[in-house]
Amino acid sequence: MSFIIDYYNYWIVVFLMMAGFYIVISANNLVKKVVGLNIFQTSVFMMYISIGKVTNGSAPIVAEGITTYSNPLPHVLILTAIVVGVATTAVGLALIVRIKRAYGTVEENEFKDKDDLI
Amino acid sequence: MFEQHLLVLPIVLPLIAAPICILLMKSHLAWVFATIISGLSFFISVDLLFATLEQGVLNYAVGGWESPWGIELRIDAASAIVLSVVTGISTLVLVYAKESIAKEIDSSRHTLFYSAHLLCLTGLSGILITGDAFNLFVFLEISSLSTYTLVSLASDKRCLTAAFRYLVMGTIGATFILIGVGMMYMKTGTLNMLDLANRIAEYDGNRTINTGLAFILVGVSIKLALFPLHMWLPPAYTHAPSAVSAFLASTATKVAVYVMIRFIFTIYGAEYVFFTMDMDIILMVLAIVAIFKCSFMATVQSNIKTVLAYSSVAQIGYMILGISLVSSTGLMAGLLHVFNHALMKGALFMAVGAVFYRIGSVDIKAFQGLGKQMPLTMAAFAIAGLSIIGVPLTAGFVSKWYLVTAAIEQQHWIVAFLVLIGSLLAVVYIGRILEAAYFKKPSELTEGKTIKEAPILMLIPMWILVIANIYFGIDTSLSVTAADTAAQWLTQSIPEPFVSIPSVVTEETIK
Amino acid sequence: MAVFIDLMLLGMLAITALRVIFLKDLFAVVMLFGIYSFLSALIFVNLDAVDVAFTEAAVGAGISTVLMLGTLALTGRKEKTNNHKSWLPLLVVVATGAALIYGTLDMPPFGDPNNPAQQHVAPRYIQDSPQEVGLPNMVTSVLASYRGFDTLGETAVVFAAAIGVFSLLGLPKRDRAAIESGLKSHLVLRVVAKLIIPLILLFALYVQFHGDYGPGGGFQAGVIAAAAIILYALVFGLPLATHVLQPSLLKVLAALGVLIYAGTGVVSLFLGGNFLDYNVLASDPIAGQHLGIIIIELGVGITVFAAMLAIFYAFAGQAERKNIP
Amino acid sequence: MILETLSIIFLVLGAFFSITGAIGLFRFPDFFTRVHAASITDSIATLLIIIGLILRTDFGLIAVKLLFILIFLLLTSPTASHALAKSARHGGLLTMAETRDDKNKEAH
Repeated sequence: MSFIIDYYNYWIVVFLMMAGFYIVISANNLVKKVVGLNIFQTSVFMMYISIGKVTNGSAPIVAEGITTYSNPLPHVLILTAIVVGVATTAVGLALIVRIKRAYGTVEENEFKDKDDLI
Repeated sequence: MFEQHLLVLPIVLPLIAAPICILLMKSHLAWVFATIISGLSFFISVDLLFATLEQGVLNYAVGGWESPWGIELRIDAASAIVLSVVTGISTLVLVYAKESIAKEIDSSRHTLFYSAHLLCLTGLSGILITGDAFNLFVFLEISSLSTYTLVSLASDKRCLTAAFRYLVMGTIGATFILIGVGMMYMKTGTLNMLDLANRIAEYDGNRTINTGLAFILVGVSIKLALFPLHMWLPPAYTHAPSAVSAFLASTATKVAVYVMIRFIFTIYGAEYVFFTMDMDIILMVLAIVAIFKCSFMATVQSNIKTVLAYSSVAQIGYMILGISLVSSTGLMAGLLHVFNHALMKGALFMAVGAVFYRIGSVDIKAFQGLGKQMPLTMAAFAIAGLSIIGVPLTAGFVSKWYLVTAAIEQQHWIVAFLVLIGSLLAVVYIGRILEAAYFKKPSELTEGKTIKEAPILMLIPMWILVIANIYFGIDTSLSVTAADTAAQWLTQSIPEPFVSIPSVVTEETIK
Repeated sequence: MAVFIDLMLLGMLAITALRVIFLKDLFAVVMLFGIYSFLSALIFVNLDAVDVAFTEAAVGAGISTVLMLGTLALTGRKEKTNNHKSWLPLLVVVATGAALIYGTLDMPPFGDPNNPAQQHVAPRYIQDSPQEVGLPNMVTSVLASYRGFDTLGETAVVFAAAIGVFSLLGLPKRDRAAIESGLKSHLVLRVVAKLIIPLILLFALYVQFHGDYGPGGGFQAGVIAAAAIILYALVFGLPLATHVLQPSLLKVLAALGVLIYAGTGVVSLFLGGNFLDYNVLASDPIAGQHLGIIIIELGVGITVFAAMLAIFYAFAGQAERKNIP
Repeated sequence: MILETLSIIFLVLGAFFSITGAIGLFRFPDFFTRVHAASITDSIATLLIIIGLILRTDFGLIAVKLLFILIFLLLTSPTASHALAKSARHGGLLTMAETRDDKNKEAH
């Protein structure tokens, strides 16, 4: 039982990661791929934040009467990673807009066929 | 007064220059500025290379916070070699880029090109210099993000799909690395590479550490296009602008190889990765398959840039093969090939770019009869091509020689044989192009037209690389010493009997 | 109780993620992603990561969703059904997931204060940073000072994304003739927007300068300020917004923010410290740290604001061009 | 103690309205009735919950912050519902009664 309480968080997060990962590699529509990428990354962020959690801890901002703080380092790392994620999303979506204009479709198998024709 | 700060400059100089490039507005101003900054970084890198050869490791505490609390920059011979390659090639490519991108990229985007190029340089230098695992991820993303932009700048619409595929694969790779770093942090509580190495050594066969290693290796393998995760590379290199292909082919994957070396040898320790986890066998098999499969793919393509791209994947196979031999000679051969391959692939892609500049096509048909019409360009292509094959007196020969030596040292006779066979495939795909250029009549693409030699600004960097190919093929003292120092330094962690040169060590004694 | 809430939220996340896999309506997929992002922000709050939650809510549920919707407006909202389903992706995912689960088996227990992650580097940040750096918010101390180099890289990433989007989509031109567009018929919307946009900007300034004491900082402030202008552009039309804040100005601002940040590092070099060593910026180290952090947070805020807004302009400009026949 | 009880009453009421709103969102037949249900969650439920929370603070800075949130929500959420409904109307969506009338006309 304690085994489950120790790890349930990580297991669900792994499931979420894999759901996102599946969307990325299976989706044919590019927008959906980008959504999947975001879900994948957000779930990885959850794993990091779980690492930093201390039971009965509090947010790492100095306050009176609080002695246990959660670990601020994963928070910092993930702040950076979130920014990196949105930057990637923006470039990816801009590429999709251009692909739509050039090929008239955002379905991967359709423009693959068109690529082969050239 | 900046001597102690030299370490941070190859990252900060291009980082500051990139936004200034945007503010400069004028294309040629941005060009001059970017080239000067890149050249400056190159001189600093060479200076650092000599410093590391003399003093071993240099480190620097960013923000004045000592490690592991702050971010530490560390450079040893291995990173200094790759750093010199990256900054050097970047400078040459920038010189080359002026004429090349004038033809291939819309003029309103020139400043953006230079800015993205400098950001990419920032990222690559950052990866090489940093001594912090998470910081490495951040710089990896700077370089990747600017790379996607650079690839998508070409006028051919297929560059867009290539860039998108690259983006998806690259982000998956980066996220895998992020997962791996997270798992290491979870067990050790630190992100500094040396500190990680010390603390990981305490765990033996821990499942979380093992998984972390696996995820990092897969993530880095995507970034370095190790077979079978290389599918993003051929389209990206084929459809990117010529200057970008030349830059990426000779730097981006090399830096990824460096990251793999860093994680295997410095952080996890060769003993753990190779003897506990048996990664050497997996890497060796993948490397050999990559050499054969992709060399073969290169022989059947008609687009010359695709040929070179597949050839790149095959050459990466040689580098990984060097790593997987688990000896200081093998690692040295791998590092040497990183250095030499950058010289040859840079020259080859520049030559192809020059052909595209004059003819507007990179199909093998466009090359027919070019030996007479563009003699200097084709001569450069021929010499660099011979170097890829591994003909004596070229740089390519030196690294293959050491690779074969290393394989024989470890009693891997078959591997040594396969390396030689692999070179024969290179003869086929380079030979095809040379045959077209020198022995065939001009095709309908070029027939009856007078084709001028490439502009001088494109020829100079191309020939500098070609001469470097010959120079480092004859006088190997600098490159071999550097690679050897780096390899000795990195393989310290391998137990003594396996590092030294004796050829009596067999597979059985290792186990 | 915390465990219960945690489980509840994780369950909702799982349902959302599964729904995204099977839905074909991309509009719904994107909205579900916004929900996913928001739920994960709640999880972050529950796990004490308030700064991260703030950012995730502003970025994931805010900017990312807006950009995705903008893309959908240009590419269509229906996913085509794909007949040939292959088993390979599922196989890869199951293998990867199995590897991860295998990895969790030796993980330190969730929430245990004796975990290695809580032992080695972190205690210094928690115990000493209020004295060494002088800020109550440890996340800001670590972000801006101990790991300031990461944050410089993060700013560069945002700048790189802006360059990427500029080069792919270009920026909309200022167009005086089209100024009278926007949601003209929505009187209520226009009045309320006029009321709250200044409030949002004020809040952005608060987040910017209060980041040392509470959750927030340059990045969140930049995103919120950009959101205010995005709202303005949505309600009053892109041409009017570009008239107020010109795209070329944003380009300059985005570059300027990076220069402010990196410049602070260079100044500290000239004053005799290491790169980004704020101690040398003032005679008193704590005052120097404080000054340095305020300046670099400003740099981050400016770049993020300008880059996010410019990226939105680029997408909106495309949509506008599509609507004009 | 009284404050505590009051706060609980407000919170429970707020939760009740949230749930009714959510049920309504699923059960109501057409767009406009659904918007109506959703806007109940937006306005009255949040209002009650925030009041309930304010009663639990010591009426210091946190209470002021909650008050700000309340004012902000009272400005934005009705506007959002209004804009949503109005756009639907502009887009040509009919209420249930109107659709019925249309059908009747066609039938005759």
